[in-house]
Amino acid sequence: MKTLGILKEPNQEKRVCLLPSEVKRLTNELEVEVKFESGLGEKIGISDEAYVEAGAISDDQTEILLSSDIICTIHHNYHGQKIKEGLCFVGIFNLLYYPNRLEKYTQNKADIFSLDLLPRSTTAQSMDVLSSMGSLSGYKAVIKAAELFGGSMPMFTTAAGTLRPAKVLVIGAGVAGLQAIATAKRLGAVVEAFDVRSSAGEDIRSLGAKFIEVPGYKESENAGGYAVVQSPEYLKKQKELINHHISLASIVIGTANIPGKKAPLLIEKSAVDNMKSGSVIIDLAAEQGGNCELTVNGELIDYNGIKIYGNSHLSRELPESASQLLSNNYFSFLSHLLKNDLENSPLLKGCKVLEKGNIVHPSFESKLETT
Amino acid sequence: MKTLGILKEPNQEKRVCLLPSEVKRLTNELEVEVKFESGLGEKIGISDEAYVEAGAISDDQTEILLSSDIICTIHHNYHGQKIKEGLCFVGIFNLLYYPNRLEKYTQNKADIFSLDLLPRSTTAQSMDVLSSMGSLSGYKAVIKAAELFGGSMPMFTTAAGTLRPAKVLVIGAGVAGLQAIATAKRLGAVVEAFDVRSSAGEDIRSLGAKFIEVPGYKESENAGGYAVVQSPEYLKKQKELINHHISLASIVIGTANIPGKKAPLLIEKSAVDNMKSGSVIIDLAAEQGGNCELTVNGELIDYNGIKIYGNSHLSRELPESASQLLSNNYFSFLSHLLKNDLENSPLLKGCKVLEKGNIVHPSFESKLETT
Amino acid sequence: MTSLIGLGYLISTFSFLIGLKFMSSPKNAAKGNTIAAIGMILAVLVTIFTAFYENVPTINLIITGTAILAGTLLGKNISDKVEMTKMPQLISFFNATGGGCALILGLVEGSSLDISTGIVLKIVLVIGLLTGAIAFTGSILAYGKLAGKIKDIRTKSLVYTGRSILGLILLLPILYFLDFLPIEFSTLLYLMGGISLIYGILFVLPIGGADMPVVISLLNSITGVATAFAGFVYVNKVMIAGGIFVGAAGLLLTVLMCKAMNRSLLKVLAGTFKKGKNSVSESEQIIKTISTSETAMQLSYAKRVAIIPGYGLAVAQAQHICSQLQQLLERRDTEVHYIIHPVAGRMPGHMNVLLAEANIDYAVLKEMDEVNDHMDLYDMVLVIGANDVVNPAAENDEDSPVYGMPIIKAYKSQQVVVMKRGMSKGYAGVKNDLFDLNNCSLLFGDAKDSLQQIINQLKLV
Amino acid sequence: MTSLIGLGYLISTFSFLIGLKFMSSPKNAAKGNTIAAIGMILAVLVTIFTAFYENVPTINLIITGTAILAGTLLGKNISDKVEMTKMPQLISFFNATGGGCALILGLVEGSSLDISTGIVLKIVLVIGLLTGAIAFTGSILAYGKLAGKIKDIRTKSLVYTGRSILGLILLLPILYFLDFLPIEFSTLLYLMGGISLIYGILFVLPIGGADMPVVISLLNSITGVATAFAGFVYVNKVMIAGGIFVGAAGLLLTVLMCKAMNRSLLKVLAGTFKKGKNSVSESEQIIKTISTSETAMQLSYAKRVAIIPGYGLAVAQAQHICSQLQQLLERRDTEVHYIIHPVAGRMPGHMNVLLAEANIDYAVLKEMDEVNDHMDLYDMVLVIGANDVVNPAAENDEDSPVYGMPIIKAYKSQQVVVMKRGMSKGYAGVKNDLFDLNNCSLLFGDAKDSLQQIINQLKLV
Amino acid sequence: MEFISTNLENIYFLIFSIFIGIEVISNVPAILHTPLMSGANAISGVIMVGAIILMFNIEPTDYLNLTLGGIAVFLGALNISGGFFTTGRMLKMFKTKTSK
Amino acid sequence: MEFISTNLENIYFLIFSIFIGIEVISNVPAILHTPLMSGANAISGVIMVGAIILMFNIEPTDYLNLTLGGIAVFLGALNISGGFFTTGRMLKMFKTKTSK
Ligand SMILES: NC(=O)c1ccc[n+]([C@@H]2O[C@H](COP(=O)([O-])OP(=O)(O)OC[C@H]3O[C@@H](n4cnc5c(N)ncnc54)[C@H](OP(=O)(O)O)[C@@H]3O)[C@@H](O)[C@H]2O)c1
Ligand SMILES: NC(=O)c1ccc[n+]([C@@H]2O[C@H](COP(=O)([O-])OP(=O)(O)OC[C@H]3O[C@@H](n4cnc5c(N)ncnc54)[C@H](OP(=O)(O)O)[C@@H]3O)[C@@H](O)[C@H]2O)c1
Ligand SMILES: NC(=O)c1ccc[n+]([C@@H]2O[C@H](COP(=O)([O-])OP(=O)(O)OC[C@H]3O[C@@H](n4cnc5c(N)ncnc54)[C@H](O)[C@@H]3O)[C@@H](O)[C@H]2O)c1
Ligand SMILES: NC(=O)c1ccc[n+]([C@@H]2O[C@H](COP(=O)([O-])OP(=O)(O)OC[C@H]3O[C@@H](n4cnc5c(N)ncnc54)[C@H](O)[C@@H]3O)[C@@H](O)[C@H]2O)c1
Repeated sequence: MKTLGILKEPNQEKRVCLLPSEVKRLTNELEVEVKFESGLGEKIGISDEAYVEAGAISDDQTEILLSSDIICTIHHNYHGQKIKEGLCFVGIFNLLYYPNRLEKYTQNKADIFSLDLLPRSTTAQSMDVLSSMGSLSGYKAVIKAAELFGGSMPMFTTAAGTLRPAKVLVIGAGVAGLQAIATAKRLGAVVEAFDVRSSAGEDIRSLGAKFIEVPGYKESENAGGYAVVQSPEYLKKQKELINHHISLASIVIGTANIPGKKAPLLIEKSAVDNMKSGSVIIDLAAEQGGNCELTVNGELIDYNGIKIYGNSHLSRELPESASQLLSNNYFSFLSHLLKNDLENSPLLKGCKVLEKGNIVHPSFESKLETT
Repeated sequence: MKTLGILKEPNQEKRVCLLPSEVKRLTNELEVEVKFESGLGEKIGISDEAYVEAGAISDDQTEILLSSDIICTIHHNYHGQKIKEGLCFVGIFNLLYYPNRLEKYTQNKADIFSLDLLPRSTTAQSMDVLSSMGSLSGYKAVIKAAELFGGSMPMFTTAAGTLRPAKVLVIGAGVAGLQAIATAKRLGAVVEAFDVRSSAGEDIRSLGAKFIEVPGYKESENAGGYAVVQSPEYLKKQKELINHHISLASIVIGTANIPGKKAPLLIEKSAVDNMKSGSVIIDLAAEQGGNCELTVNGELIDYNGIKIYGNSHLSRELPESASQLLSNNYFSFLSHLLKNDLENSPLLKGCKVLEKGNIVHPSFESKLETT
Repeated sequence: MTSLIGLGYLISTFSFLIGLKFMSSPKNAAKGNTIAAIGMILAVLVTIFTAFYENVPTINLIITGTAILAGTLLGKNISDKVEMTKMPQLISFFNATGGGCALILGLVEGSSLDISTGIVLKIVLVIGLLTGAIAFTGSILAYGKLAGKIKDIRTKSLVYTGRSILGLILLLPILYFLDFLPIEFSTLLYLMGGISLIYGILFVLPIGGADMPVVISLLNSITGVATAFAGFVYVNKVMIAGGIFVGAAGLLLTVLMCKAMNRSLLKVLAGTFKKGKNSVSESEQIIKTISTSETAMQLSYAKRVAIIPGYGLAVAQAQHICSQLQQLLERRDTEVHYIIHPVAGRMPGHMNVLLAEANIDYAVLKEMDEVNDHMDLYDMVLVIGANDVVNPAAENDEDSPVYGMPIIKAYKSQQVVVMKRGMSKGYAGVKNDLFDLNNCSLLFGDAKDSLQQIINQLKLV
Repeated sequence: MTSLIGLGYLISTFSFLIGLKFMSSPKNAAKGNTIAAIGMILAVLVTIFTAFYENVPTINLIITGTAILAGTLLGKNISDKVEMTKMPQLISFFNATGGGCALILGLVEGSSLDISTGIVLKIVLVIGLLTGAIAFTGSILAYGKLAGKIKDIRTKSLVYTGRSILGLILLLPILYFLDFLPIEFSTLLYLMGGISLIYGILFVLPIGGADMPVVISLLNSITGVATAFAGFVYVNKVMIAGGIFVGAAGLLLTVLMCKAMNRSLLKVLAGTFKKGKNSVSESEQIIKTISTSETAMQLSYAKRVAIIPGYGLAVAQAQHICSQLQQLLERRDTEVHYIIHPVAGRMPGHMNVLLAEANIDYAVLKEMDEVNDHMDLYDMVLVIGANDVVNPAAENDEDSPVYGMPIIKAYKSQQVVVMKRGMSKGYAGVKNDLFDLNNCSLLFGDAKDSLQQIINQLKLV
Repeated sequence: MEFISTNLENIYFLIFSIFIGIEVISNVPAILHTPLMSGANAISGVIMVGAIILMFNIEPTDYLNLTLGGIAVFLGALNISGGFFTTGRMLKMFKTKTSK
Repeated sequence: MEFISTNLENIYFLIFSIFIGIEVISNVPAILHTPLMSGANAISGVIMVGAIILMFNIEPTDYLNLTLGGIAVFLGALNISGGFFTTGRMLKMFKTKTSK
C-alpha cells in the first residue's frame, strides 16, 4: 500500500489540490494511505476533521515527507528537507519557466511529475490542470476587470442618457481567452479577440465575438495545438492591428502564452498610452513576463489612470471552485499513475521531469544548460 | 444671469455631479455662469481645463459660496460657511434619514432641493438620481459579489467535474434589485427574488428570474410605488420563507428600502448562520440600517467565512458611468428649475426642503420634532 | 367545328383552373394571373368565332366588338390609375359590373322565352338573375363604403327588413312555380330583379367598413354563382366551370379571410363590431386592427423598418423571435433598426438586457434622439409591447400625466403596427393617443405568438 | 336501377376523393381512411347488387363471395400481425396483390374478346395488363428487398437489359397494331404479360434499399393506372376515378418523397447511391441518412428525448432554436433532457454558455454520469453538432486516439439522430463508429436549419 | 332519381368543379387573399361569353335588347379587363423583392 | 378531332380527376407520406370491382377463368382489406398524442 502525502500550500494560496471527497475515493477505490498536513483546507473552511473522516491521517510536514511515496501539492514548496527514498512529487511546478527550482529535487534524488507538462491529448483532459485553471482564470479576469473598471460592461439606455457597452479585447484565445470572451459577452460587452492560430477564429465566432485576423500566420502541425514563434513581418503587421484595437478598448485581457517560453509582448507602452483613463488591463500571462510591457507580476498598478493587473493565478481567487476542479484533476492523474506503467503511458512520460533526481524530460536538456 | 457653483465632493467620492459636457450646455443653452472648485474631476481623470473649455470658471470654495445663486454637489458638504443670500443648494442629501444635517442650512437661511425626494413620476424620470444610481448600484452589487465569491457564478461542465451555478437571492426588486437580477442572470446564476409589492412579480419574471411570493401583502395605493409597512402575521410568514431561501443561496443581495424609514431587516443573524462558508451578502440598504442584521455600513466583514459587504453607494465604484448619469440628471433638474415656477411644478415642490431656511416639505414637520 | 369550340373551351376552363391554382402560391401568382387571362381571351375568341358559321347580323357584331373594346380599354385605364391602397374598392367595383352583366342577361334572356320552356330552365334563369342583381347593388354599396362615401348604418330594423326581403326572394318563385301566382314569367323576373337589387343594398348596409373585404369576397363568390347559372342557360361548359370555380373558391376565400381576421362569418354578416380582447368599455377609442398576415405583407414591401421594444417584449420573452424576424427582414434587404426609449421596460437598460441576450448587434440599436427627427423615413414601425413611450399625448396633451416626457415619434412614420394583448394601458395608466391615428393599427395577441406568425407568413412571400 | 348504381358509384368516388384529402392532413387522416374504406365497401356492394338483376350463376356468386371473404380476412390478419417498422414492405406486398388482380383481369378479359373489338379497347387492355404486371413483380421484389431477402444488385448490364425490355414493351404493341405482327391478340397479351413481369423485376433490382419507399410509391401509382384502364374496359366510373386519383396522387407523392429525402427521382430510378455533402472518398463508412420530416415523425412518438449538444451547436448558433424545439416537445408531454459532455465544445463550460443564453432551465441539464447507465430509456437522442463525445471508439477501439475518454453512451438509446453538415470529423480527427450502428441516422445540414425544419414539421402533427 | 341517371355526367362535373374550386385555393397564404380575390373576380367575367352569345341571337331590329346586350357585353369586358389588370398590378409587387 | 368532340365529357372527367388526384394531396406533410401511400394503395384495390364484374360474366362452366377470376377477386380483396387496415393502424398513432 502506497502512502500519499498532501502538504500545505504557501500562505497566499487558498486552493488545495485534493478535497476530502477525492481523498475518500483515494483511500477507498485506490487503496492508498493518505497523510495530510494539519490546517490544509482551513483557508476555504475545510476542517482537519473533514479530511480525517474521509480516511486521511493528520501529520506534520517532516513526518509526511519521510513516510510518503507520493507528495501532492499545487506549488513548488520543497526546500530540500529529508525525504523517503524515491519520493515522487506531483504538482504544478512550471519548471520550464523556473528550471532552477529543480535543484533541491535533484539533490535529493526525487521523482517529479509536473502536471503543467501533461500532453493536451483527448485522454488527458480529465487531469488537465492548465485547462481547468485557465478556464477559471479567464472567467475571473473578466469579473476582476468589471470590478476595477470605472464604467459599466453592458449598455444601459436610461432616462439619464445612454451608457455605451464596454469594448473588451481578449488577446489569445486558448482556454482562458475563450472563457474570458464568453464571460464578457455574457455581461453584454462588445468583445473582440485575437489569436495567432487562425483555427481559433471559428472558436471565437462560435462564442459570438469578433475575430481580429492577421493574415499570414504560419501554423505548426506538430506543436500539438500550441502556438509557435512567428516571422518578423508577421509580427509587425500584427502589432499595428493590435495597437489599433487596444486603443479602442476599455478592457484588455491578455492570455497569450507560448508554453515554456516568455509570453509574447503584445501590449506595448505606446499602445497603453493611447487608452482612455479608467481603462483596465488584466494580464494573465504575467508570470511568463506578461503580454503587457507595463505589467508587474502579482500587482495592480495605476498607469495614468489605467489599471494594470498582472496575475497568472487568478483561479486562486475562486478557491472553492478551483479546489474542486484541481481535486478531480489530481485524482484522475493519481489513479492513472497508479494503474499504468511509465513506458506505456504517453501521459506519464509527457509530464515526468525527474526520475531519481535525473532529468528525463526532453524539453529540459537545453533549458538546464542555459541556467 | 444666474451663477451656479459646483463644489468638490468629500475625499472618498470620485463621482461629480456635472461633467464638462453638461456644463457646456448650462452655459450655452441655459445661459448660466458656472463656477467650479478646482480639482473637481481629477479623480476620474477630468482636468480643470476641460471644465474651463466648457465655459466654467475655476474658483475657490469660499468665493463660490459667496457669489453663487445655486450650489450643486452630490453629498451634503456644507458646514455653515458664509453664503450669498438666498443661496439654493441642489444635491442628494438624504435628509429624511439625516434630518440633523438641516441645521446649518436653516441657520444660514438657504434653500435646499434634495433630489432624492423627487416624486417618482413619469416626467421626473430624466432627473431621477435614485433610479440612475440605484441601477448602477444593482449592477455593481453583482459584480462585487462575483468578485468576493469563492466560486463561479455560471455553471461549468468540465472534464474535471461540474461546477453548479451560484444561487443568487435578490431581496427587494426596485430599480437596484431588478438590475441585480438582470446582471446575475447574465452571468448565468440561478436567480430568485423577493419583494413585498406583488406587482414586482411580473417585473421579476420578465427578467427570467423566479419570484418568491409571500401571500397576503397589503398594497397602498397612495404610496406612489413605494413600499409600506406590513402586518405582523405577514412579516412572520415572510421571514420563514426568506430564511429558507437565504440558506439555499450562495449570494444574497439586499436592496429593500422604505423611503425615509429604516430599511426592513430581512436577513437575520440566524439565517446567516445557515449559509455556507464562502457565501456573500451585499447589502445596498446599509446606510438605512441594512437589510442584514450583521451589516456594518461601508465595511466588508467576514462572518464565519461569509463575506458581508454593506454599501449604499456602490455606484461610486463606477465613477465614470455614474458621473455621466448624474450629470444628465442634474442638468435636467437645473433646466427644469430655471424654466419653471415653484407653484406650478409638483416636481420642484416635491423636493424643496428649505425655503430661506424654513422647512417647506410636508414630510419633515414630524421628523424635526423627534430630533 | 364544334369539336374545335369544345377544345377551345376545354383549354380555357383548364387555364382558369391552373390560373387559380397558381394565384394561390406567392411564387407563381403573377404567372397564374396571366394564364387565367389567356384562358379568358381564348374563351372570348372561341365564342366570337362561332359567329362566322352562325350568320350573325353585322350590327350585332359591331355592337359586340365596340362594347368589348370599350370595356377593355376603360378597365385597363381605371386599373392603372387607382392607388394601391384603394384596391379592395376597385375589386368591388369590377365585381359590380360582372353582377350587372348577369342581371341584364337574365332579364333579356328571360323575357324572350317561349311558353314551352321547361321549369328547370326557368329556375336556372331566376337564380342567375337574382344572384346577379344582389352582387350588383351589393358590390356598388361595398365600393361606396370603402371609398368613404357611405357610412355604416346599423339598426335593428334594417336587419329585420333585410331578412323579410330575403324571405320574399325565396317565397315568390316557389309560389310562382307552384302556380299560386297568376303572373307572367317575365313579370316574375322583373319583380325578382327589383327586389334583389334592394336586397343587395340591405345586405351590405349594416356591415362594418373594416369587414368590407370579407363582404366583397362573398359578393364575388355570388357573381361566380350567377355566371355558372348563366352557363347552364347556354349549356356552356366554360361558363359553368369558371362560375363554379369562382363561386366555390370565393366562398372558401371568404371563410379564410374571416379566419385570418379572427372573425366569424356570421358575425361579420350580422354587422357586429370587433373589439380587442381586454378592451373594457371605459375606453371608447376607435381603433384599427390588423392581422399578422397583413403585417407580414406590409413588412415585405418595407425598405426600412424600426422596431420599438417595450415592457411587453420582456413579459412575452419574445426577444429571440424578434431577432429572428430581424434576420429574416435583413436577408430580404430590408434595413432594420431597434429604437430604444430611455425608460422602456421597468428598469434602466431593461431592453438592453433582452436584446443582448438575443445577440442583437449593437450597431442596429438606435437611440431615440438619433432617429426622432427622421422617423418619417421608416416605412414601417413595429411597436412590440411598448405603450407609454410612444404616446403622443406626452407631446400634445398638457393634462396628461406623461406630458413632457420625451417619446419616440413613432406616429411620424409611414405606418405603425402596435403589438399588444388587449386594450390595457401601460405603466403610466394613460390612454394612448397613437392608437387613434390613421397610420396606426393594433395587432392583438401575445407578442411572441404574433411575431412567430408574422415570420411564418413572411417566409412565404 | 342504373340510376341507383350510378349514384352509389358517385358517392363512392366522392368518398375516395374526400378520403384522400383527409389523409393528407394529420388531424383528419384517420377519418379519411375510414371514409375511403366506407366508399370502397359501397362500391363493392353496388357491384354485387348488379348480380341480382343480371342473373349471375350461383357458382360464380359463391366463388366471388368466398374470394372476397378470404381476402378480407387474410388482409386483416396480416396487417394486424406485422410490426410497425415493417409497414413499407407490407404496403409493397398489398400493392403486388392489386397488380396481380389487374394482370389476371387483363388476361382473362383479353383472351375472351371477339374479333369485332375496336382498337381502342385493345390498347386499353394492353396497357392495363402491362401496368398490372409491372406493378406485380416490381412490388414483390421491393417487398423482398425491404424484408432483407434480396440484396441490391447494381450492374451496368442490368440497367441496359432493363432499358431494352422497356423498348420491347413499347415496340411490340405498336408493331401489332400497325399489323406488322401476325399473331393473335391473345398471344400478344400473353407475350406482353410475360415481358412486363420480367421488366418489373429489372426495374426494381438496381434500386438501393434505402430508396425503396419511393419505388413503392411509384409502383402504387402504376397500379392506379392499371385500375383506371381496367375501369375503361368496363366503362366503370368509380374504377376510372379511383384509379386516376391513385395514379396521379401516387406520382405526386413519389416526387414529394424524393424531395423530402433530397433525392431526384431520376437518380433513384437509376440506382445512384446517396452521399453526404462533404463526404470525401476517404471515409468508406456506410451510413444511414434521415430526413427532417422523419426525424420529426419519430420525435412525435418519443416519450423521452435527450439532446446532446456539441461544438456544432455553437458554430451554428442554434441554441435558441434548440430551446424552441424543447419547448414544443414539452408541450406535447415529451420529456426532454440535455446531456452535457464535460468536453463538448472548445472550452470548459462552452455548452453552459450557450444553453444559459437560450434560458434553458438548469433542471433539464443532465450530466453524463447521471444518465449514462440508463441511456436505453431515451426513445430518441438528438446529437446536435457533437461528434467525438459520442464516439463509441473511445470505449471499444484501443488504437483510437480517443480511447479511454468517457463518452455519452448515445449508442445505447433506442434511436440516435446526428445533425451535422457533412462527413467531416470532430476535433480529435477520428472516424465516428456511432454512425455505423443500426440505430443511428445522420441528418445532414446546418444544425440551425435542420432544427427549424424539424420544428415546422413537428407542428403539423 | 331519373334526373340523376340522365345527368350523372353533369353531376360529376359539378361536384368535381366545386371540389376543385375549393381545393385549388385551400392553401392560399393570407397575404394573397386580396390578389386572389381580384383574380377570381376577373375570372367570373367569363359571363361575358354568355353576353356575346346573347348578342349573336338578338334580332338586329330589336334595339332595346341590342342596347341591353351591348351594355352587358361592355360590363363583362370591363370586369374582365379591369380585373386582370388590377390583379396584375397587385402581383407585380411580389416580384420586386427577391425572397431569401 | 372527332375523338375529342365525342369524348369531351370524358376528357373533362379525366383531366379533372387527374387534377384532383394531384391537388388533393399536394400539401401533405412529409410525416404522412407513408400512411398516405398506404391509403392510396388501398383505394387502388377498387380494381376488385372489375374482378367482380368479370366473375359475373364468366360462363359457369369455364373453370379456368372462374379460377383465375376467383384469384383476381381474392387478390383484390386482400389489397383492399390489408390496405385499409394497415393504414388504420399507422394512423392510430397520430391520435394517441395530443398535439399542443
Ligand atoms: N425603464 C425604467 O427605468 C422604468 C422604471 C419604472 C417604470 N417605468 C415606466 O414604464 C413604462 C415603460 O414603457 P413601455 O412602453 O416599455 O411599457 P408600458 O407602457 O408599460 O406598456 C407595456 C405594454 O406591453 C403590453 N404587453 C404586456 N405583455 C405583453 C405580451 N406578452 N405581449 C404583447 N404585449 C404585451 C401591454 O399591453 P397589454 O397588456 O394590452 O398587452 C402594455 O401596453 C413607462 O411608463 C416608464 O415610465 C420605467
Ligand atoms: N471542452 C473543452 O474544453 C475542449 C477544449 C479543446 C478541445 N476539445 C475537444 O473538442 C471536442 C468536442 O467534441 P464535440 O462533440 O463537442 O465536437 P466535435 O467532436 O469537434 O464535433 C463537432 C461536430 O459539429 C459539426 N458541426 C460543425 N458546425 C456545424 C453546424 N453549423 N451545424 C451542424 N453541425 C456542425 C461538425 O461536423 P460537420 O463539420 O460535418 O458539420 C462536427 O462533427 C472533443 O474532441 C474535445 O476533446 C474540448
Ligand atoms: N485536446 C484537448 O482536448 C485540449 C484540451 C485543452 C486545450 N487544448 C488546446 O490546447 C491549446 C492551448 O491551450 P491553452 O489555453 O492552454 O494555451 P496557452 O495558455 O499556452 O496559450 C493561450 C493562447 O495564446 C495564444 N498565443 C500564443 N502566442 C500568441 C501571440 N503572439 N498572439 C496572440 N495569441 C497568441 C495561443 O494560440 C493560445 O491560444 C488550445 O488550442 C486548446 O484548444 C486541447
Ligand atoms: N414612475 C417611474 O417612471 C418610476 C421611475 C423609477 C422608479 N419607479 C418605481 O418606484 C418604486 C421604488 O423604486 P426604488 O428602487 O427606488 O425603491 P426603494 O429603493 O425605495 O426600494 C427598493 C425595493 O424594496 C422593496 N421593499 C420594501 N420593503 C420591503 C420588504 N420588507 N421586503 C421586501 N422588499 C421590500 C420595495 O418594494 C422596492 O421595490 C418602484 O416601484 C419603481 O418601479 C418608478
